[in-house]
Amino acid sequence: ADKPELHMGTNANFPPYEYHEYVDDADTIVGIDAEVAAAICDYLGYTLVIDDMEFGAIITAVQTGKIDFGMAGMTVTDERKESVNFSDTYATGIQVIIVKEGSAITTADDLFAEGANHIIGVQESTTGDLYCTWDIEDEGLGTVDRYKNGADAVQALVTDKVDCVVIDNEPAKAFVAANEGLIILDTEYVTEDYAIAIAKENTELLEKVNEALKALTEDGTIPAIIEKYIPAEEAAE
Amino acid sequence: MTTNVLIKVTGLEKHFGKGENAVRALRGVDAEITQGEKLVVIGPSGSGKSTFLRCLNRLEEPTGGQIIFDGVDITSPSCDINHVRRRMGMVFQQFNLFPHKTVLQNITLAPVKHKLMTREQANARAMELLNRVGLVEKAAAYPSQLSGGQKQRIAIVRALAMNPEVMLFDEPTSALDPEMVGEVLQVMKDLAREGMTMVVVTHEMGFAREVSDRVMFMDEGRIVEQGTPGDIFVNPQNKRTQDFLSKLL
Amino acid sequence: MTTNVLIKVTGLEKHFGKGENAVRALRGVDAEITQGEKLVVIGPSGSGKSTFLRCLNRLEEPTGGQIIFDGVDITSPSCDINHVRRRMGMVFQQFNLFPHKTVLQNITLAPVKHKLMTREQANARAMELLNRVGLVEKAAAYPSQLSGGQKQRIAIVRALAMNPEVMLFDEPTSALDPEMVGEVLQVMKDLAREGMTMVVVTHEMGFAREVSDRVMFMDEGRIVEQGTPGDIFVNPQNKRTQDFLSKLL
Amino acid sequence: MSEWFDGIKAQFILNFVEKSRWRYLLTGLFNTLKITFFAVLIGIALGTVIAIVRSTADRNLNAMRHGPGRTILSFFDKICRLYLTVVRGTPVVIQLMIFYYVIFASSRNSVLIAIISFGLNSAAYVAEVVRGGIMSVDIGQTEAGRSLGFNYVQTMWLIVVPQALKNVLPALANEFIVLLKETSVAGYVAIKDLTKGGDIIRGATYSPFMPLIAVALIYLVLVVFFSWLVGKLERRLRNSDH
Amino acid sequence: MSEWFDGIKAQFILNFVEKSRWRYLLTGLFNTLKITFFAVLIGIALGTVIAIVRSTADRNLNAMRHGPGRTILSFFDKICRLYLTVVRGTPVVIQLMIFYYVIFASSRNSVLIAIISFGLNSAAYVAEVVRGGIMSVDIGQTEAGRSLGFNYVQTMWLIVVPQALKNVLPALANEFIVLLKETSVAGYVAIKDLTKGGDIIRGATYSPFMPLIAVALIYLVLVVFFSWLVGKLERRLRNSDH
Ligand SMILES: Nc1ncnc2c1ncn2[C@@H]1O[C@H](COP(=O)(O)OP(=O)(O)OP(=O)(O)O)[C@@H](O)[C@H]1O
Ligand SMILES: Nc1ncnc2c1ncn2[C@@H]1O[C@H](COP(=O)(O)OP(=O)(O)OP(=O)(O)O)[C@@H](O)[C@H]1O
Ligand SMILES: [Mg+2]
Ligand SMILES: [Mg+2]
Repeated sequence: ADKPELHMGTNANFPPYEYHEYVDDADTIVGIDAEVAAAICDYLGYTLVIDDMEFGAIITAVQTGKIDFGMAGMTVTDERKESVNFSDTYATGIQVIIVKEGSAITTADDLFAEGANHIIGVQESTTGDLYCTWDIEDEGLGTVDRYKNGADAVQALVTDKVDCVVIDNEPAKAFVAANEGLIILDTEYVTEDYAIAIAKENTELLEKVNEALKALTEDGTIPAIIEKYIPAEEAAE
Repeated sequence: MTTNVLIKVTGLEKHFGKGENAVRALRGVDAEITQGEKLVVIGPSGSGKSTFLRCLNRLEEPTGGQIIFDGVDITSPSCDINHVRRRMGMVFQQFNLFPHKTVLQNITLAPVKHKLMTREQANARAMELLNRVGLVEKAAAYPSQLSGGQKQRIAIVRALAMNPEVMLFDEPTSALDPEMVGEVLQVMKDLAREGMTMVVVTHEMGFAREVSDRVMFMDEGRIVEQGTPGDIFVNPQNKRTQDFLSKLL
Repeated sequence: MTTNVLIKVTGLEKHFGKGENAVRALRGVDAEITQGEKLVVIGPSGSGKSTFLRCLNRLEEPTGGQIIFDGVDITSPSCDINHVRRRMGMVFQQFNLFPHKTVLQNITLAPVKHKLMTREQANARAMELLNRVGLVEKAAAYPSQLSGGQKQRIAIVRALAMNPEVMLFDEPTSALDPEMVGEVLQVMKDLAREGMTMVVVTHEMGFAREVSDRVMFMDEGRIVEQGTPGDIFVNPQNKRTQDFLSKLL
Repeated sequence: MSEWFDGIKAQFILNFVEKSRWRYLLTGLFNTLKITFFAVLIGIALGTVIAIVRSTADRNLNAMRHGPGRTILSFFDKICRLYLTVVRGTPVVIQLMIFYYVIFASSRNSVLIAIISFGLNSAAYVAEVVRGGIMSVDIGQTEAGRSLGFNYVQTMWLIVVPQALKNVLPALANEFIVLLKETSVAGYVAIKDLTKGGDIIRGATYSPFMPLIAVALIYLVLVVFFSWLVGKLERRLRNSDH
Repeated sequence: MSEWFDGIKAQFILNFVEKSRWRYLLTGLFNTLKITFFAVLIGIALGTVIAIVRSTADRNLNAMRHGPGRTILSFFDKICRLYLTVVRGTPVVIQLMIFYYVIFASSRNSVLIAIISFGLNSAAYVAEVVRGGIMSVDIGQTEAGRSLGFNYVQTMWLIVVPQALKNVLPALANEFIVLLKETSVAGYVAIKDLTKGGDIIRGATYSPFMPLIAVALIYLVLVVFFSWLVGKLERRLRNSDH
């Protein structure tokens, strides 16, 4: 019990990677990231503490030392690498496009078509937000509406406030399952690697985390966690 | 002649408040005011003079009794009091000019909004009336730029602009500095001479003597005594009238 | 004997405001107040009586001149005026009791906070003083529950609780209903009899005659005339004093 | 020192110059002003109507005869009271979300939703201000209006309300300043106001300091400027009587 | 009708009963009350200090002799003015973000950050209220205090401020209600207040109506209840003189 604490920052409105659930009468953050982080801490001899914060605050919080690492289905990008170090990849994420059934948008290319003018819902500061901002809004091909969390963006799609939502594949599946009349387009927006963000100075922790990831992948712990949240038959589909 | 009666008041009652604490401001007042008559109402403070006057155009809602104006029962629920009021001018102690409007706008507002005249007609009529009271050059001024006497003269003009059939005055000179009382009384005298029916609550006994056809003395919500100025001022019959006048003169 | 002088005022000036519009409330006042003396200050409204009194404990900051209290120059910047004030009691026209504290708390607040007495000592002293002014039973009351005369007596007790060497009174009875003036004056007379040094601004000529050792007449910021009550009231020398007294008596 | 300055400069370029990020602030500012301005208009208009109903009821309901007029007035008075209680009893951001996700769920014009939502909120606060203004107009003004044959609504509209609004003009202008700050929560529902402009930059550059301070400074300048205008207006009104 | 009722019931179960989701509202409510309560305390404490400095400066600065006392007072007065301008010139949500992302960037206690941030904001508004209260205490009270040998600070502390605070007590209690609503933006920085509690449920169930209305109702009940308490307090104070 007197193991040192390791603080993880995340935005817990992002199933199945992290979300709130009452477990044994306590408000708990569960999900792939939460369990992988717990396994890493267990392996390294730390007690895990999860801080729920705005997604856009996580990188800053890592930089300032408010948290020891950030783990929020976070994609490695060059910009982010300028601010923090990233661990090895522990999962692969795909940014997909959710639309309403019968939508005029049928492939990712429709978003970039000449003269396209769609409203795209995203979660503020996620890679989906960044890519759409660069590829679409900055090119004058549409508007990006940035919501505080993915669920709000999906809610906006349901009520036709936006034409589509660009978001990570796994939460997208959860969202589509929960809302009738939504589909995920077959063409994905982009594929990317999820990794753990750690402060530049803290190379020691980075090495330890990488070591843990390697060991836990080899002994099957991490694949088991992913399998638990994303059953294989579903992943194959 | 009954056709001559412009206003007929019967059994007028006015209570403020309800139940035991009610103030009985008017306790059964009967009165007739004939066409062209100049009636002056006098009486001690709190006797109900203002209340009586304000009941005549229903600024105070009577609690009981009847008021017939030009053959119409204006206390009946079916009567459109707004139309009746257009035929009765009222002048207040505190002038009550509209401070956000110029003199001309004060005068023409009602005739124009009520579509009694076009704006041009109303303006012309206003200038004519202003000329009569010697205030033509104040047409574009705001009330705050006028003296008390000028304000009251404008208030009279504003009421006259509606071509009313009767003018009601509630102590029109009481709020004025003494040197301004004369100019307002002069306008009222001119008006009387032209034959306007007038009901005037005032403490100006000189005016009452000179102008009025009848003086009505009220006390405690009742008409105690009435008659010609000669009768009332020279030969008051009632003890209370005598008391009141002796204190005043 | 010079050792006898408790307060020595030299060339006291007080101006309110600056430059041309300054009000020159005191225009060079010289005065000596000896131990045990009862000085009454009279004069027309605006003559500077209050200003003079309030300069003595520097509630008003003098513009010029010097005030020596018990050998110490209290107008010098190095003087700790808060300590000096503890030795001077002040009673105001408007009582200025603290409304959020009981009578007892009003009286004991300063002695206890200044650590001059323990709370027990202060309470005992307060009850003794309350007994003297006949208000023991009001110890637990709040000021709002007292009459004006009672309030002023408590205010005097509050000042006395500090065991001051001089008491300053600024028209202590002017805000009282006439029937309460007597009870306050009685307390002041008792105090005088016990030998307290007192400076009293008042219009109560009876009190001045009976109690004071010296009467000082001020006008336009200057001491115009002073002397025993006999001299001043019976034989005023100065024209302005005569005028003032003739209007008053 | 020069190193520190270089750091600041680099931060500045990263946050505002690069990729023309300053434009997020500019469009955000524009939206903030737009929402504030139109919301204030709605607030004043609706607030005045509520104030008229409430003050009419307060003054006349007791003395009125029973009848349809009284019933109607009493009904509207109750509606207005309910409106005031509900709007003043809940946070504006909750109201905004209810408008965004529930009432106007299928509207895409989120700026318009914000305008309506903040406007309806503002109305509840403006109503109390205007009501005070109406109550401060001498009752003689109403009597003069009525005795000229105007009905109650005409008297209110032509005579009482213009004077009441003039009396409370500085307070209403101040409502603009209050709303300017209040609209900063519009980003809660993906509206691109000034605050959100800063958020977008922050999300892209991961440097919170510059964007937040820039946004704060812009608000500060706006508030100081408008407060100065309101002060001027107040002094002018005090010096004129009509 | 019964179908409609079944729908409502299903929605209710989904949003509040299933997975004990009502507990998000409960912990949120608890945090909201905690933040509001402590923020009000900070607001009143700091606001009172600012009010004392400002009113002391307003009353005495002109008449004071030149010297260190005057310089110090003038310095603190300027600081206070600057504080008031900045805090009242920027939206509370921006202040909250600056505290969250910049000033306390390395603190993990976000509820504490919210308390400090809302408290410092509230102080700027409380200061004006308390200053009014101080100015309304008769100057004779100060004179009586000074003539008993108390220095200025003692006089303020023992005599003037207690009376001033009593005079403005209802206004201060009202500040609690204002803050209660204002803290609803705490969710902007992921603090789990009442509003955020509703957001979490909404994020899990995708039905905006129920959670939003539930949150609004809770706020409404709180505000109505506390307003009633303030009204009671006001009536009681009016009936007692000390
Ligand atoms: N709005 C009101 N509410 C309650 N009582 C009123 C009201 N107006 C008048 N009264 C009362 O009715 C009585 C008659 O008042 P009224 O104003 O008619 O007297 P008055 O003869 O005009 O007196 P004055 O010479 O002072 O103007 C008084 O007792 C007065 O207090
Ligand atoms: N705080 C002040 N600011 C400006 N002028 C003042 C102030 N206090 C007193 N004065 C002026 O100083 C002059 C003397 O006032 P003071 O109060 O000493 O007169 P007083 O003799 O006590 O009169 P009273 O009998 O009316 O109390 C007056 O002209 C007064 O207007
Ligand atoms: Mg009258
Ligand atoms: Mg005096």
